[in-house]
Amino acid sequence: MMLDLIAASLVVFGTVFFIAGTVGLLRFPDIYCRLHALTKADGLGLALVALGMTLKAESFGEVFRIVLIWFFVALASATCGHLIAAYARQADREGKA
Amino acid sequence: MTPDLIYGLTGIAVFAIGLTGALCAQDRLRRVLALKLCSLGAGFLLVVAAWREPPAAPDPVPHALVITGIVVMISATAVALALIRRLQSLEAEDDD
Amino acid sequence: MTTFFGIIVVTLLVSILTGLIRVHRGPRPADRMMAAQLVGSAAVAILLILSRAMDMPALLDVAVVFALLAAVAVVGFVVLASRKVS
Amino acid sequence: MTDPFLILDLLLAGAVIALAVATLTVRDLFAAIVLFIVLGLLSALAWVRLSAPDVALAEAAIGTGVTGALLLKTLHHLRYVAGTLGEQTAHGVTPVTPVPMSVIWANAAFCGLITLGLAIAFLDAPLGGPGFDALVADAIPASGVDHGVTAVLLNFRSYDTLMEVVVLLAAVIAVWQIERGLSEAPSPDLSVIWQGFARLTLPAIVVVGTYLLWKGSEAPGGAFQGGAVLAAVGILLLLSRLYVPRPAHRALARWGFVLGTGVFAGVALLVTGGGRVTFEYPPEHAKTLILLIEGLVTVSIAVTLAALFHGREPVAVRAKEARHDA
Repeated sequence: MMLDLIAASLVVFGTVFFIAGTVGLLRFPDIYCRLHALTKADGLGLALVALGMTLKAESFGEVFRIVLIWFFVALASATCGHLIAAYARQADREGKA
Repeated sequence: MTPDLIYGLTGIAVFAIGLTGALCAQDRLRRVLALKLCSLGAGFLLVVAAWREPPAAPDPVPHALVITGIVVMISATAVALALIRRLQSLEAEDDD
Repeated sequence: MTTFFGIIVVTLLVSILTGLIRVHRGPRPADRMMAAQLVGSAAVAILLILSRAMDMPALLDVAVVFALLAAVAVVGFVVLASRKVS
Repeated sequence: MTDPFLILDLLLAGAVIALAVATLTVRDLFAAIVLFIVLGLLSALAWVRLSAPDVALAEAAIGTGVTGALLLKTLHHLRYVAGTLGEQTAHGVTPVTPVPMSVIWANAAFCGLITLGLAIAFLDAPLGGPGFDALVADAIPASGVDHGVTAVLLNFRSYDTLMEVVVLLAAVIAVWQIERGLSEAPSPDLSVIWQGFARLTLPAIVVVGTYLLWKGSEAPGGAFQGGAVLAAVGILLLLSRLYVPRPAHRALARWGFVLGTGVFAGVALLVTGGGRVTFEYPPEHAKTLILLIEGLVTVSIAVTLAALFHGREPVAVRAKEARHDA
């Protein structure tokens, strides 16, 4: 029961981060701020949901796959964040030139 | 309201939107997108046909058909897109 | 617990759909792509929760593929949308 | 209290329809492609809700991932040719001529009629009626695999699957012919961070693809999903220029294209030679044969999809220049 409660609150916190990410994506003024909001939501939101779901997993295989998914999304979102930021900055520079 | 009814009507709607788009859209790329919407709608209908009230397992035959359809659709898309690229290049050469 | 998961999934989906406004509004291609990336991650979260709620462990595999896809789409975008030519 | 999953289904359905409309109406073509990718993801979620994880996997990997990359590449090429690569927005690439309203209305009426017919047929049809479930369930023990969809694809309806592989082969031949001599829009180099990411994850993606293939005999997964994930590796390699196709690799690529079809047809002929009906695998060897076919078909699918993404046949630079001079 205790475990259920912890898992549930982790999932709720994760969802809150996703909502925050969406709000940031819609409300922040420029692309770099939005990128900041997005990577926070991706990283923390998914990490918390994944952690909550590992507590509810039924076999070791499921835990392993959830951790793998989290690891991959974290890595991909960091790289993609960097790529998008580099792309946007380069476009800005060329726009000014 | 069961999922099969909801998604079945969704499939029909998506198919209709795709068909209208394929006939009315001007841009070539968008017309390909519209045809892909048609195939998506057809996929919805087949998956709905396979659905059974849980815990019963769904019918695997329509699932296999949809997977086949997805692969055929990407082949067709690839050829269509290649034709579009070629056409565009030819038109650009004509303009020069 | 299943009802709780259902509510969470609906919340995540609403959050995704709201984020799609950014895809529509832009203004820059990167903005649209970022929104798509958020959709991808949230969809992975939805799948993780659904796999427990619907008791289908196979959904974890679908989630793995979703996670891979996001990377392919973003890299494709960055390479193909850039102006700089090497 | 209403079941939250019913709300989920209604929301998903509404979102899919809205996205379909938005894909066709949004002015910016790039936005249309991104919306289409999101639409694919949401349809995959909807199919998960309809307990079709196999189809969701295939749609996510092929219908959305590889297709999305293809669409982005085509848009890039079109803008490069049109000389609008630097602009922020990507409006139509085809010159637009006004269509008379009467034609549009006629089309709309035609589509409305078809939709009406479909809706009536769908609402009249017995939903959840008897399908092939019982037949498949009876025949599964003899198929050599434990998963219904894989059994249907690679044993009960092998003809279909063979034809599907042939269609892929035909598509790659057509694309190579169409694009012959077409110059490629240049793409930039990616940064060091990307290189590190690639080194870390590409092997992981290969493992995931192989896992999906191997898992197909007992759970959702299989040749097409595994092949598409492996093709994603190829696409990433091509995009990041970690692999540049050379003319010398053409022979290898061709072998890759025909490998799956060849083995598939070869096994069918061998079985026929053994006095059985074509594609009727002997039950004691069925699993081995199916795994053999699946494995090689996966390789073929991966190579073919990556080649479809790359488009142009790798040609010698010299030949291309000669064409330019002509």
